[in-house]
Amino acid sequence: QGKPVVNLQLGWILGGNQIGEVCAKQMGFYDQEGVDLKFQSGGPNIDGVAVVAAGRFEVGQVSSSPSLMLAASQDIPIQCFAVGAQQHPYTFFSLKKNPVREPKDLVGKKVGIQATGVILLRALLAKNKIPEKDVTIVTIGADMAPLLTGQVDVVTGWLTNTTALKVLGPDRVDLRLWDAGVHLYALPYYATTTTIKTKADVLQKFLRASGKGWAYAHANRDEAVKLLVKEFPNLVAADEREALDVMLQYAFSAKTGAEGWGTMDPAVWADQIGLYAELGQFSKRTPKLEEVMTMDILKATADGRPKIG
Amino acid sequence: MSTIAETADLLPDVSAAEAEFARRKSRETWRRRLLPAAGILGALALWGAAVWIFKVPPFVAPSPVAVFATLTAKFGLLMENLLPTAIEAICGFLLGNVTAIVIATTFVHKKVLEEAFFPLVVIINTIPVVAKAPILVLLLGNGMEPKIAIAALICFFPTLVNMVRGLESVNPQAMELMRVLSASKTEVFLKLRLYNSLPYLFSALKISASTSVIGAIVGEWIGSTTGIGALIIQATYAFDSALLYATVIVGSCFSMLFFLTITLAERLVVRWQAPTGH
Amino acid sequence: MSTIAETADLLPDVSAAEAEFARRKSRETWRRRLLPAAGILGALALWGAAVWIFKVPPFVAPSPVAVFATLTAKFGLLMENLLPTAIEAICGFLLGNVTAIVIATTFVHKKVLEEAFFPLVVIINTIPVVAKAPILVLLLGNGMEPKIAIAALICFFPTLVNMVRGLESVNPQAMELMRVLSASKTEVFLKLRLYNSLPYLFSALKISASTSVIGAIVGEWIGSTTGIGALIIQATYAFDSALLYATVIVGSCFSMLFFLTITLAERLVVRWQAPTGH
Amino acid sequence: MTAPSTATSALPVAGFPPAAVTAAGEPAVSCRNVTVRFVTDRRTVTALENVSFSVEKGGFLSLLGPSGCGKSTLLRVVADLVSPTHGQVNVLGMTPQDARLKRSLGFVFQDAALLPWRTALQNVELPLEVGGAKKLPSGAPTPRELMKLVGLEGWEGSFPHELSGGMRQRVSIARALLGGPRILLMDEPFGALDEITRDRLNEELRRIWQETGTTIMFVTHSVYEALFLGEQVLVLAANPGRVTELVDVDLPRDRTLKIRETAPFVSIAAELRELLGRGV
Amino acid sequence: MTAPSTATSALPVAGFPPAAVTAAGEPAVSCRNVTVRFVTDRRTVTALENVSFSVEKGGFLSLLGPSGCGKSTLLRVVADLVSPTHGQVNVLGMTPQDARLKRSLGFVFQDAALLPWRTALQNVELPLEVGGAKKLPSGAPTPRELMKLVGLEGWEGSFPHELSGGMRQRVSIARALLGGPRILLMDEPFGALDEITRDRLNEELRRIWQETGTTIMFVTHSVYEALFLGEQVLVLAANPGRVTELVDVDLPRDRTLKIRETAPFVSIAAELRELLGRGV
Ligand SMILES: Nc1ncnc2c1ncn2[C@@H]1O[C@H](COP(=O)(O)OP(=O)(O)OP(=O)(O)O)[C@@H](O)[C@H]1O
Ligand SMILES: Nc1ncnc2c1ncn2[C@@H]1O[C@H](COP(=O)(O)OP(=O)(O)OP(=O)(O)O)[C@@H](O)[C@H]1O
Ligand SMILES: Cc1ncc(C[n+]2csc(CCO)c2C)c(N)n1
Ligand SMILES: [Mg+2]
Ligand SMILES: [Mg+2]
Repeated sequence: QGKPVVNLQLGWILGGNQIGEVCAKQMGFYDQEGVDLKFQSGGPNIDGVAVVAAGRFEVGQVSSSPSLMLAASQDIPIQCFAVGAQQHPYTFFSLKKNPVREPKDLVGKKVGIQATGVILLRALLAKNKIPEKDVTIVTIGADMAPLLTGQVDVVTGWLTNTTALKVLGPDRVDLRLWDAGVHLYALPYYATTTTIKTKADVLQKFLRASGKGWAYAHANRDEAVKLLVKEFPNLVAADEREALDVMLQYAFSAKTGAEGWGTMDPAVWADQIGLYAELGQFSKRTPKLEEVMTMDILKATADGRPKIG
Repeated sequence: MSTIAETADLLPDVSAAEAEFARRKSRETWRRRLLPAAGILGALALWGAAVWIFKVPPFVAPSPVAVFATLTAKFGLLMENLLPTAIEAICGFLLGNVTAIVIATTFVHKKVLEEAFFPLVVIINTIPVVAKAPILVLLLGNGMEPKIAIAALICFFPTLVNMVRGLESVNPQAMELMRVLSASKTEVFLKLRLYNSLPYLFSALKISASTSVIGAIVGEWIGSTTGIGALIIQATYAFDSALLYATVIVGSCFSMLFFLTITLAERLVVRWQAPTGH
Repeated sequence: MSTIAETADLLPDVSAAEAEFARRKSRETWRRRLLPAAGILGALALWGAAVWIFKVPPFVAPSPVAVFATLTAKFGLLMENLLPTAIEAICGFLLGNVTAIVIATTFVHKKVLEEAFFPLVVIINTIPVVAKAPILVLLLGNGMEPKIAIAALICFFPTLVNMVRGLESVNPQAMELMRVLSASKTEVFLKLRLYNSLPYLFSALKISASTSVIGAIVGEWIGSTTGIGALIIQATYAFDSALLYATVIVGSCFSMLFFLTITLAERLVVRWQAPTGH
Repeated sequence: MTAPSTATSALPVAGFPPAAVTAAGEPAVSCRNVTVRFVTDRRTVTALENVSFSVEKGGFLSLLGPSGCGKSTLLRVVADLVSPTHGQVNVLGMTPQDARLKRSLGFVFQDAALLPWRTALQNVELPLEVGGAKKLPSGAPTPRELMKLVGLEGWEGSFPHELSGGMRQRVSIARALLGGPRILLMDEPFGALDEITRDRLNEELRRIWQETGTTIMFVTHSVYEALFLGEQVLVLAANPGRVTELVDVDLPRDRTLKIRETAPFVSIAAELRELLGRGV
Repeated sequence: MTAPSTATSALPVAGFPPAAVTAAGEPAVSCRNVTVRFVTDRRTVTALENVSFSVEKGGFLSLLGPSGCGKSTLLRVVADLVSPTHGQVNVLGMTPQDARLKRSLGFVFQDAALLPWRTALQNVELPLEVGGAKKLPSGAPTPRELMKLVGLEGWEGSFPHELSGGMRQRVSIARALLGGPRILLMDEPFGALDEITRDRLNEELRRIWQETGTTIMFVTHSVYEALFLGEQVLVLAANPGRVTELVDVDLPRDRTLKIRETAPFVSIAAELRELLGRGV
């Protein structure tokens, strides 16, 4: 066929977070743009950054934006060129009987959090001027049971992960990281600087088609879930349908209404970099903004991306 | 003593002894079939009782009833996901064990290599999958290959250790016999060492049968959308404990079948040993 | 033949033979010390060469030089993190192996139990850590205990399989001797089976020495702030490949030391075997 | 010292049980119609067919017969190592199992059956560490004395693989003698020994038997040995293993090796040869 | 059939190499000042000290000596299984190693050394599967014929653990005879056999030796056997293992078992006994 293949290396297994791409693929949007998309799954034991950076696959997506800042700080030549979620859905969950509704409620609480999430909590505390010693941090695995069994008062997770949240029941209290003043992106797309320079057209085609896919999912939610489950039969349609509504609230915002799906704000990035630098997260050096992200692809596709918000 | 009378006397007796032997054998076969089932049922009962008595909430451990319901409801899905994992486990099992046997053979024939490289093998064996993952994906891509490689790596070490021991611990008498017959190293290997190593090898294979499945599952965590491993991640992060348990049980049952196959193979291959113990 | 002349003739000769024996022994000891070092240096050189020739970028695999720099620069940090992992690995090793030995003993003495429960053990062995984690954390909390439990679980199976075989495969002659002496089961166990199982046991312990460290590392992934496992997650998350490799190397070297300790222990315990092979 | 010369001192024998006080003629071992069949997947071997005999308390029965006629099997039946397919076995008025559990038996196996991880001396000491009786009767020969008896003084610390075939066999004899078993089952114990050691041990065994009243069943291929030692000789034939004849040895109780050249000895020997030749 | 009677037919012997055509008296095996010491962590044993002797091609040397005097060790030196600490060994004009590599040797070990995973017949066939010569010389006795020779017809399919001690030993004899080795080293091969089987195999061995010109070194504890079979008898003494005397056996070349009752036989036997007694 001769169509360039775009391998999308995920940071996690394929799921509802990629519903737009799945729709685009199934609806033939990539074909129309003249590219061929292949999903490359990630998982707990691999985030895919090294694989993309080494040039094996063209495009990558990780769960959260800090990964890309940290990668850039280690001289890994990748840049973010779009984001899938305008706000990070990372959330601190507690129960009504011992609620954490705003940052100051964290004082005196036991927070169960993954080793890699600890920095997010520390960022939150720093932003809200709460001394770290006032909060007990318990590193736990990917598991919410400790909250229910009373081992901790707070656990963390993604608000989009509606299936998991059902376990917590109706008494759940949410405190979003974003609302607590820590502004991170979720599901950022990245590629190597070389790819961004030399294969900008392919990335543009990818981004335009993906945007169409997300617009399709926004407009045809039941259809979209059907397509998702067809692509990936392990998923449960009902759960995904529920999750989709939440996910779309993150994929589209006022900003996407103006600038189109996938857009991002350099200021938010600069803010993130500053916050991480402050917290001493860059062991090697603080990356420059232009090393972490580029608006080039977004600008070039400004007209081709759906403006929903 | 007249031989004719004796023979007449003797014949039914021999067949009686043989009948008794056959009866004992079939009784044993049945025992070997029923007891494991009993053990598993007992464990299930224990699990159910524990969940019921201690009112264990489903997010800690679901009840066997819920798991069974999921097992039947999603049977097709589970089997679809078992297939790739089973292929990876079996290929990894074969690859890992064959490599281990080859390297053990080399080590036994060139002691210097063993002394130089065994510690290195130990080091390599302890490298966690996360550290190897990028290299594996870069070299082998994102298909079944890296999963097979991980399953093979995890099988490799126990077989190597056991096999080196099995090949080395030959009876000195038999070794002298081979020497007198001026047997080549290959012949000593094929006619003596290999047979001698069989008990060790089968122990290792039994271990591998179980660990290769784990290897395939862990391998799927470096990137896979299908397979028991992928389903486990999905169920874990969706906190679908019934599905998680059902998936784990499917994987475990497969590895048990694998184990039983090895046990059976051993019984077919090793036919010469005098029964021991009373 | 006069005995006096002969004795005079003979004495230097015996001491010469003994001196030769001592010389050979010390040469062997040195070989055993130097060869592994040579093997490891060779592997390091190979790694360095591969990185240099193929211009492997550091995020795929750092050069040994960079890793060595990190190793020395962060030596204190690495050692601090090794300590909890080492404790978990060793405790897990002890717990897992002792349990395996005890269960193997039970199985050997009560065949029915073996037949009923071995498949169950296989099933349990294949349950991935993620599925066991909630229960372990609930039962054992968030300290070292669940990590030790995971390390123990991972050691358990190979030792069980090998140990059952070692305890069962006693020489039928020796078994008859014990029977004639009306030895109790305990005595048969202590005086015969245990010794007979030593080669199998030490094989299993060698495997365990390596896997218990993996177990501790994997255990730390269910939630820990210190330890090799925690450091690995941290280094992976921060894309600090030099630190990741340095951490992995520290863990691997520890497991190699552990392995060598077992090898040494074996050499001290098993002194009676006729040297085999030529 | 290796073999025969030095260790000639008579041993204390106090440890052995006193000579049978029960009515002479009461059987220590008796078998009635014992049949043993080994069934495997491929074939059925009748190792013993309808074998009956008895040995009185304090008796000495030699077993003679062609290779494969079931001599070892017969000793194993008595020692409760093989259960007969048919027939009754009685040992010291008990079942073989009870007799075994009461540690009434000493067994010298056809191959030495030494534990490779124990030194020669530790192998001899094994019976003191297992089973019921963990202490030697006072005055009984100690392991070291028995090592000396079998001509292995100085080899106590050697491991089995460092010993010659005959030395291993002697270790196993010393082990069987330890503690003075009431019944001694010996399966070609002197087969790998040179004539001089063998003659000396023949005399020692005869002396021990006389002084202690131990009942002995002794498998040998040597007609001379069978005759010199035994009060009775059970001649077996092969295929299937069966009794040809039980021959009473009408020789004086006090025997020296010289007896082998006397006329009655030679004539019984010839008779035994005849029986052995016929039995096939 | 188990033991002696049936398999009396003489064997074809074409497979054995022709009787030595070289000048009679040329040595097939010669040892000069051979000393063997076993050093362990605990002690040093001198198994052989300054042993010199030679066996001419087509010769038959019996070895006699007390248990532990180094007979097995001497055979192992000749077979290149043990390297002497001192001294020269020459086998068929070569080093023992070359002789071994040329498959000139047959060895009957003191313990049968059968492979437990092979049936009796497969054990006998082993030499055909390993080493250089993988085909029997035409007309040479086949494994089955050798099984018959040692009286084990019908037991071909049995595994070693299903055989009696003597049967196992006979399997190992059959194995050593396969292919007609130029030098046959036999370490107490008939030790566990009954007299009748033993006598028959003695005669068979003597016949094979005469017809084929094989050189034989034969360890035994029986003075009779040593004398009936050997053209020479090497008497060894123990501690350290050393040569007491090399006795030439002045008996006719054609011998039947009857010869054991002749005067010259009895007188040499007495001489040997004397030497054995003195050597200690
Ligand atoms: N591997 C070994 N290590 C140490 N000592 C040994 C070894 N092999 C043999 N010996 C010693 O060498 C001596 C001679 O042994 P060898 O087996 O040759 O005796 P032998 O004449 O065959 O005796 P037997 O008639 O009892 O078989 C013995 O004292 C024995 O202890
Ligand atoms: N475990 C077994 N399985 C099958 N057959 C056996 C077993 N043990 C012994 N036999 C058979 O039983 C018969 C008698 O064996 P046994 O060992 O009692 O003979 P034996 O008289 O001691 O012979 P030898 O003098 O050669 O030692 C033999 O034919 C042997 O093949
Ligand atoms: C879509 C998605 N991606 C990653 C994770 C795993 N995870 C949970 S918390 C966390 C660290 C915080 O960013 C990570 C990586 C998930 N559960 N869902
Ligand atoms: Mg026998
Ligand atoms: Mg010997």
